[in-house]
Amino acid sequence: MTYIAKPKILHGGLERNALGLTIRDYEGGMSTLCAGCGHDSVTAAIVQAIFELDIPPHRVAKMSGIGCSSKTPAYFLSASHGFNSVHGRMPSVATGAAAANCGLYLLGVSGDGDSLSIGIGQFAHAVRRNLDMCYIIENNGVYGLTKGQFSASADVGSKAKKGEVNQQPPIDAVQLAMTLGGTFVARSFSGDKDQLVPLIKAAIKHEGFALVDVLSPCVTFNDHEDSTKSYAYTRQFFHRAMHLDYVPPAEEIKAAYDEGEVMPVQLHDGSRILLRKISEDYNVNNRGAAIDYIRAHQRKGEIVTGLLYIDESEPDMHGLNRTTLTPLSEIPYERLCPGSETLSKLQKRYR
Amino acid sequence: MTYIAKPKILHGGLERNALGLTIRDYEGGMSTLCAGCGHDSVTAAIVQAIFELDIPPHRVAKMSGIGCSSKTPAYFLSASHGFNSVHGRMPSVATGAAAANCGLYLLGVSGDGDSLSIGIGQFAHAVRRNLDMCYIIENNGVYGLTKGQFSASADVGSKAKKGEVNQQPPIDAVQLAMTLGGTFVARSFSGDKDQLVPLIKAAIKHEGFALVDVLSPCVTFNDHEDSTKSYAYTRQFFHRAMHLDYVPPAEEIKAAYDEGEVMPVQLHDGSRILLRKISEDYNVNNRGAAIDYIRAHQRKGEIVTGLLYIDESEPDMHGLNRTTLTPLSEIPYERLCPGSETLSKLQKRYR
Amino acid sequence: MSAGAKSRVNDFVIRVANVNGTGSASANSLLMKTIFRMGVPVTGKNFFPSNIQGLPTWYEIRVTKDAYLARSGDVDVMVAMNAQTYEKDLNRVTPGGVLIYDSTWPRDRMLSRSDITILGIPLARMCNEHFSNARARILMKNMAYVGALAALLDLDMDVIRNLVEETFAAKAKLVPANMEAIELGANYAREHYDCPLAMRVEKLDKTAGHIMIDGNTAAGLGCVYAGATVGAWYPITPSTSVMDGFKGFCERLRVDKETGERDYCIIQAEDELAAIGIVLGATWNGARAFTPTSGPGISLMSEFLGFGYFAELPAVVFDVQRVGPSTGMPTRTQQADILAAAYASHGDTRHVLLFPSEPKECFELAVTAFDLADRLQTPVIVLLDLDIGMNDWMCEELTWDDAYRIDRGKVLDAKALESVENFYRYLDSDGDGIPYRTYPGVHPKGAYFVRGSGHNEYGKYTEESSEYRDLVERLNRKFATAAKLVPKPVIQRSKHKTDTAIVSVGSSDYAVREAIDRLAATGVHLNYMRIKAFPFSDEVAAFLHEHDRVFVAEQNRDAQLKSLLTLETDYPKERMQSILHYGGLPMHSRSVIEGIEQLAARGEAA
Amino acid sequence: MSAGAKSRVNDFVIRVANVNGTGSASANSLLMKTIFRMGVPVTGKNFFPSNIQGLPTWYEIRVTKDAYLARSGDVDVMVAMNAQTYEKDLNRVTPGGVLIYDSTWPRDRMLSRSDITILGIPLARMCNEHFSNARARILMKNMAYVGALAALLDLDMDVIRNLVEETFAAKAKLVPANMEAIELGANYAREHYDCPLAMRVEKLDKTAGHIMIDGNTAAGLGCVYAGATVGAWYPITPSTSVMDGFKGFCERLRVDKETGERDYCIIQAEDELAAIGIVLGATWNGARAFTPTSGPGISLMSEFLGFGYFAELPAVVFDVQRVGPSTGMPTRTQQADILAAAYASHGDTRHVLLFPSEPKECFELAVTAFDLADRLQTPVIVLLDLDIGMNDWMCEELTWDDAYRIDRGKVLDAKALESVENFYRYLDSDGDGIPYRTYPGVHPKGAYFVRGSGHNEYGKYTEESSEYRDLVERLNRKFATAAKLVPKPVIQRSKHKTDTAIVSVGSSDYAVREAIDRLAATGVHLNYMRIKAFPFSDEVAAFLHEHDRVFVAEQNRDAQLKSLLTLETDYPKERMQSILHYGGLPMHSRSVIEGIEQLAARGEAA
Ligand SMILES: Cc1ncc(C[n+]2csc(CCOP(=O)(O)OP(=O)(O)O)c2C)c(N)n1
Ligand SMILES: Cc1ncc(C[n+]2csc(CCOP(=O)(O)OP(=O)(O)O)c2C)c(N)n1
Ligand code: SF4
Ligand code: SF4
Ligand SMILES: [Mg+2]
Ligand SMILES: [Mg+2]
Repeated sequence: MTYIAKPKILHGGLERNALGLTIRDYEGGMSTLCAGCGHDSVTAAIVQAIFELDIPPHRVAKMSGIGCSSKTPAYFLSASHGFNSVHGRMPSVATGAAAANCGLYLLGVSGDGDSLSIGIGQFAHAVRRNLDMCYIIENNGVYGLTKGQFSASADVGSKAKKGEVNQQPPIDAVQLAMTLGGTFVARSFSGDKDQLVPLIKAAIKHEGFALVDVLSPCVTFNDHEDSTKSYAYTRQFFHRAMHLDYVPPAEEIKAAYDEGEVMPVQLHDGSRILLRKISEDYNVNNRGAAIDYIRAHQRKGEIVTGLLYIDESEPDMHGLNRTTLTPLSEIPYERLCPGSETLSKLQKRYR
Repeated sequence: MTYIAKPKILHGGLERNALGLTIRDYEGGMSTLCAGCGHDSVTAAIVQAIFELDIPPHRVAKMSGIGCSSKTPAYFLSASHGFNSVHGRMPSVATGAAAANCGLYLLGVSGDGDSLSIGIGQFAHAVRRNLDMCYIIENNGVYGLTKGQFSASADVGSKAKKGEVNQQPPIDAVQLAMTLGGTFVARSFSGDKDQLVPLIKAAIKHEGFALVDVLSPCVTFNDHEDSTKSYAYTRQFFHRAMHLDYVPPAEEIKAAYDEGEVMPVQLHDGSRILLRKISEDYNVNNRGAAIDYIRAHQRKGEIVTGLLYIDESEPDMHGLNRTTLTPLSEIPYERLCPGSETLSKLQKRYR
Repeated sequence: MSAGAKSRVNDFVIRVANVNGTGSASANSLLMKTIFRMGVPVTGKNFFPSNIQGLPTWYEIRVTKDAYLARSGDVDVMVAMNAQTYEKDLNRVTPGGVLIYDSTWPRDRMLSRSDITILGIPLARMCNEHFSNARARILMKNMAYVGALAALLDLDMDVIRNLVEETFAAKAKLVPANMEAIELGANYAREHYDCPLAMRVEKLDKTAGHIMIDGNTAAGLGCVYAGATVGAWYPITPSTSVMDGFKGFCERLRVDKETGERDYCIIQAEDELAAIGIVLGATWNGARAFTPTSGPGISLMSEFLGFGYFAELPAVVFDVQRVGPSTGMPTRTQQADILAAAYASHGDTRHVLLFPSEPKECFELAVTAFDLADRLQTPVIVLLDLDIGMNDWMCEELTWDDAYRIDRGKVLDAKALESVENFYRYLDSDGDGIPYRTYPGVHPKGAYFVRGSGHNEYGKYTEESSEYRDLVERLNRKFATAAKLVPKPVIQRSKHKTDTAIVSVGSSDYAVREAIDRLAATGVHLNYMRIKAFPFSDEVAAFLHEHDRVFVAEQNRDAQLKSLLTLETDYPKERMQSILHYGGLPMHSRSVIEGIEQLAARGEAA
Repeated sequence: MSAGAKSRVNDFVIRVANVNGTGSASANSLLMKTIFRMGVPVTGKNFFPSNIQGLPTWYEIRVTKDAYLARSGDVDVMVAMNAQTYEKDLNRVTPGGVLIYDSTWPRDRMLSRSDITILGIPLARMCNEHFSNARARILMKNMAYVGALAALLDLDMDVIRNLVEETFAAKAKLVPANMEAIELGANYAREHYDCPLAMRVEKLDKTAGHIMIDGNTAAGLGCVYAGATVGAWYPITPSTSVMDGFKGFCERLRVDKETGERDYCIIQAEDELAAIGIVLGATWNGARAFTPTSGPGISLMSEFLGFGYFAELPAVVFDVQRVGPSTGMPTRTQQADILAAAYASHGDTRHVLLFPSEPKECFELAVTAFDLADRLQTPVIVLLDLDIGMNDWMCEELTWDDAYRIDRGKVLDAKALESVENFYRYLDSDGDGIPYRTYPGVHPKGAYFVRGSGHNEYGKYTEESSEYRDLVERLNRKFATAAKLVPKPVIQRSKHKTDTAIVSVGSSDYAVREAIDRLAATGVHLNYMRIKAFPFSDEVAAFLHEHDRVFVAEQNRDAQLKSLLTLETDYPKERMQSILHYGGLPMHSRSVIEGIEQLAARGEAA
């Protein structure tokens, strides 16, 4: 649970947010995923997070590629625009969407296959551009939709349902993003809603590329024994580097903390992330240290979760390109077309 | 210069290697690159290295993509097979070549555009498969062949010939390869032949994916002031983490070293790399430490060169796939075709 | 029973409506295999959704004494197991047909029909009463309807038992439960309805020497027999089982018992661009290599396919076609990649295509594909579709001639190179447009440089117009040679003289053949040609020219085969007319018959 | 001088042979621009290698009083600056022509010709004596040959001086040196040879109201005027200068003077797949976006192009064609991506194409492309080629009608959405096959889901055959609408009645027009149609049907335009014959004339 005051219950049942909307208004179509699929929990967390952020659904653009994970945008925020692109190429579409309209919240949902195999190039370059979006990888170590082949995030020694053992080293989206200069890098677990919801909120509010790598077990093809991406295994080995809460702008921090126990991180819009019980040897603003910390726990077989690295100082893609603050899609044509006189002046050098 | 005994001069001019071949036998067609292009120095180093390794030219397969750098295989080893593939896709072609014949030496030459933009996905997965090849990136921070656009390795603040300043963080092939589990990661400078030649030798002998990221200035589009990939800048800021020599199998180490001054690394075929004057705070077998070391110097604006990380213990692609030691391309058809009897047996379950 | 009804013995269609992920697959194949083992020709089509669990799925089994293996268009016996689609399924039954439903729950009175027989069987209730374990209850419901059908259709219980025992050979303890479930259904049916129905199965001997197999598995097996050693792929429905097949057979046949070493290398690539790159690298280096994919993969491979054409590297690509454009309907069938495959890539590029029509041909043409790719030194694309690739087809047993030797084409080995003065990679010394190649590392004289940029016949880089023209004109000569080497079309002539013909390709074959027979019965006689390959051998144009009018039946919107015939033969396009079926379910004979009747009618009118 | 010689005034071809990277470009454009400013129509073609420095390069300037802007096929004045290619260049001169060489070094006596005039000028020596700086010596050699030609061809020295001053406006101190070099060459020529030659330039007034510009720059400018705000690209020759142009104009016209904020966003993508993805994301989100590329890029974009077609998203792609297949010859020209572009991607996919024939049309059709993409909600591919894109063409000045308003197509804004009951993305309410769209974030009612998988007219996911058929049949209706909206072909009728016509496209236009005139002089009369767009408007087939015989002239091996006409019109293919020019250098009128004469001859024979 979070430390911020929950919206009060209005008379007549369902909780309403600042926009007077209920959580129903943030839900989507009926999921066609397998019963128990981790992705459905992530869907629930997304619904919760955006409802609590008081964002009008139609101001959110849902982006995805292809895969079971990439289907989920159909299962949340039916009132939002959705873009189910081709396999592994969502980051480029999101890049274009961001370029055209800097005013929308971009929420990307992808899979480990979609982002780390066919899509790794676009993923890497979206990170590099510091594209302003929340990018969630629903990571299950397999290609669910094509029936369970190993993905690039499968761990060495992990066993497939049919018995095959993976030998290739995994690609860790978190360490990859760190190396590529990612400005917001987080990991979580579909079964840890307390952590996931505030993380997604912070990721959405972060101005730049916010990666949330969510371990999200595939009950049908990768939830058996000897799988390192099963519910059981993940529950046993995931290690919260911290507890965290998201505190919206205006809101003052209610609870009292002892010095040092809490580390607040300020986001662009004034909202804050409160990191609590953070292991003292951890520094969320130090890339190198973060990488070390993750690797150290990795050697112990532990999966560190939480907000692992954040840097609010780097400019996002628009900052890098110095584009105007008006969404390009809203600039009137008159302002864009130089007109006949200029045209004839322009041609002097060609005469 | 290296510490190993040079092949003796034969009467009648040119030095000959163990195969009785002269360096001429390892040269290629006339370069059509710009006079002074760093790539031509790398070409020279490759010729030197393979000549000294006594490898029969036709046992080497030269692989490349598209770019000025990717043209260079035409300028060395004319007696070798060459494969100039499409832009950014050489790693996959090399993967197939390796699968078909584990007996050849694969030597890949690519550019920063070829490997870090369009080709980053294939590059990443070749590293992950620990494909047994020597992979050289001729890194100049620009797209030379298309006339000087920034590449993904361009540093923040580096200025283009036309004056534009790069704002996007660079992708460092070395750190990327480290993060992806690369087993041989090195960086060098086209102007440092003493270091480059033994590095290439070691890379060729390493059983697995050996990355050599070579800073190789583009005199035409990126050698001006305010470029961080110019000869001047690189000369000023490159920092040798060590001196190194390559010692072929059989050969015993001539020179005497003081304890600690030298660190020998043994390769699969018994040959050794001798790391000398290595800064004591550096451990070439520790991934995390290596990354730290590189980042630390990076913050000081220094470019660390040398063999930065090596791990001879990981199996290469064939090891991972347990393919037979006979090159697949040489297995007689009779051994591959199960024949009619088996076919009829096989069909039992379909009756 | 009316005579009409009688005539339905061994000639009707069963459709089972279910929910995917409930294990109905094994029940349905048990049903089909039983009929097959009773010697009655049968075919099964699976209509499944593009997800893993919980959505409607249908399985259609046609019992066809005349071995018409396409769909008929009818549904004579509907097993409505999915409440969600009940209404739709009810309406789908052909008048005179039968609908079987799970009467555990009362069905909506509104939903009824007077022109069909509706039989209720309390499958869920019986299983819930009989079995304790929850999962078992779900699975056994499927076995129970198999039992009910066994009784209603008069299936041979011994055959069923044997099959169940084979299926669970590994876990024998499951046999009793499954048989009990079957008995439950059978007994209930016998007790409450007079069995068998008019539509029933009678033993025949028409399936001897045949097997039931899917085309992807057969293609994978073909790759093994062709001596392919490198397989690269990126998973995509409906092509995935080609590699699964290859892998499975290799694990059985290509692994050294002692060392566990493998005489093959399968690489799951990071995407399709890499998969085809791996194949080209492997063939260049002397191995036989292939990649299975589907529509989107072909689009992604097109740059590399153009490279293969221009640099002249062998490659075998299996395109198991699904419904396009774009992601389209991944679990539905179509023949809409024909043009994309024939001309894949920018510039003046063209590729050799093969079109198997059923699993046996998938096996055979797989082998042919590797021979042609090596002989012609160019990519060969084998176009299957989801229907051939993923459905179980009855076909003749696969056979192999041990005398057969593969054709690696014009390759100079070390000995040959020793004896030649110089080796020039792209020299057309034989006039057939096919130059000689070498494998890397074999001999110093064999070295050459592969590139996708301009090169002359000596393999050197060039930007000379004349040398470029020589090169691309030779590639045309090579393509002319290809037309001589590829499999000829399959031609069937009507006993009656006719100036009208029909042409089809791939999985449209059986529907067309059945239509031809049925039309013949009505006095409409058609000659028939099934295209097996592109470029077209002379026989193709020759056949067309024998006719004043040609119908082209295919499964796409844009008449892609007709387009290819228009562009690549000199037969007047005005004389060709299309019969197009492109909804995503396999073409059935009725759509062909109706198509021809309509066109014929218009034809007369005109 | 002979009468024949006289007639060469303002009508001849100069070719300068040089080494790239030696700064000859500016000298050659100075030469061309001078002639242009003297009022004489002129055209320049650059034949450069695919490297950066040190390889042979040629620049061809045609002086053409009749404004025949294609190549003629002749070389009347050769300036042989490259010893490496001297022999080839010598042989290339048309009998009666002139060759100028650098006599600093004695030329090989063996290499001579009696049928041409050979003039030596010690360019290097003069420059070495006159200039100290090494780089200057190289550059000034080029200016020196400009001077020599100025004297020999009687060019206006004042015009030259003005141009030099304009060129070095920024670094004025370079002017004297350049003028000195020019004088050096001019004086030497005047002193040693009687100037001017028979082939010379005489002032005319035929270039007023015209400019000299390359098609890529014009296209880039068109994007600015079309209101494009997002440009994504991956560099590739010969398309790079489209984005360079757009960028340059935006920096001048779209940057806020105070804040430095930009009304545009140019993204250098990591590859072409990303570039087209960015464009689709941007247009979906309400911006006008485009990407320039070339052959290999089209191959890589094909998966996404199919997505754009099926999900119905606007996109503008400029394909500046180069020689294929594969990497081919990146610095040579061809029209060989026509089929690849028209049917890019797997499945039943087709795209709208536009074919500008010269820079002015590049500017105009760029704007048209954005309007069509928005109106039709589909990708529009504008096919230029290296010749149009990278060479300087003389064309009419670009004009702009300030009354013009762009067409964003059927977009429901917040107000419209407010008033509708429900919004359904793919409903064909107008019967033209074009549904209504919305921009994300504009209004809650506007939300919908874009996908490349099966969807119904309400925008919901479907695997229903009937809904799928409805969708792809509507897409066909939309394409029929497109045929009505795209630019009509340009038709030119002969004054004489004729049953024979010629058809061409893009940069083949001028060569064909010149051929038509010259053939008319010999009594062969042809009507002419230049295709400007695909799908074909009714006028295309109508024109074809007016003729018994149609020649199709294009620059590729496989007759791709003819193929498209064969597939997409009902004109009998038997009546079309190809004239193909595909060596990589721009088509010249002679190849068309010879082609027609040969076919005609055969025609009579037949
Ligand atoms: C170009 C292309 N190649 C292959 C596919 C087939 N495909 C669909 S989803 C998928 C992998 C999905 O894996 P992941 O992204 O991890 O999603 P998950 O299903 O595991 O959630 C593949 C290979 C495709 N749709 N398009
Ligand atoms: C598919 C494709 N896109 C674009 C190009 C154009 N192109 C050729 S080389 C190159 C970049 C080369 O840069 P790099 O790899 O750094 O090599 P360098 O020339 O700098 O050595 C590009 C974009 C191409 N040949 N193919
Ligand atoms: S297959 Fe796996 S990933 Fe896909 S829906 Fe089922 S459980 Fe989830
Ligand atoms: S352009 Fe740059 S990279 Fe290319 S050859 Fe010249 S100097 Fe080398
Ligand atoms: Mg996954
Ligand atoms: Mg570079």
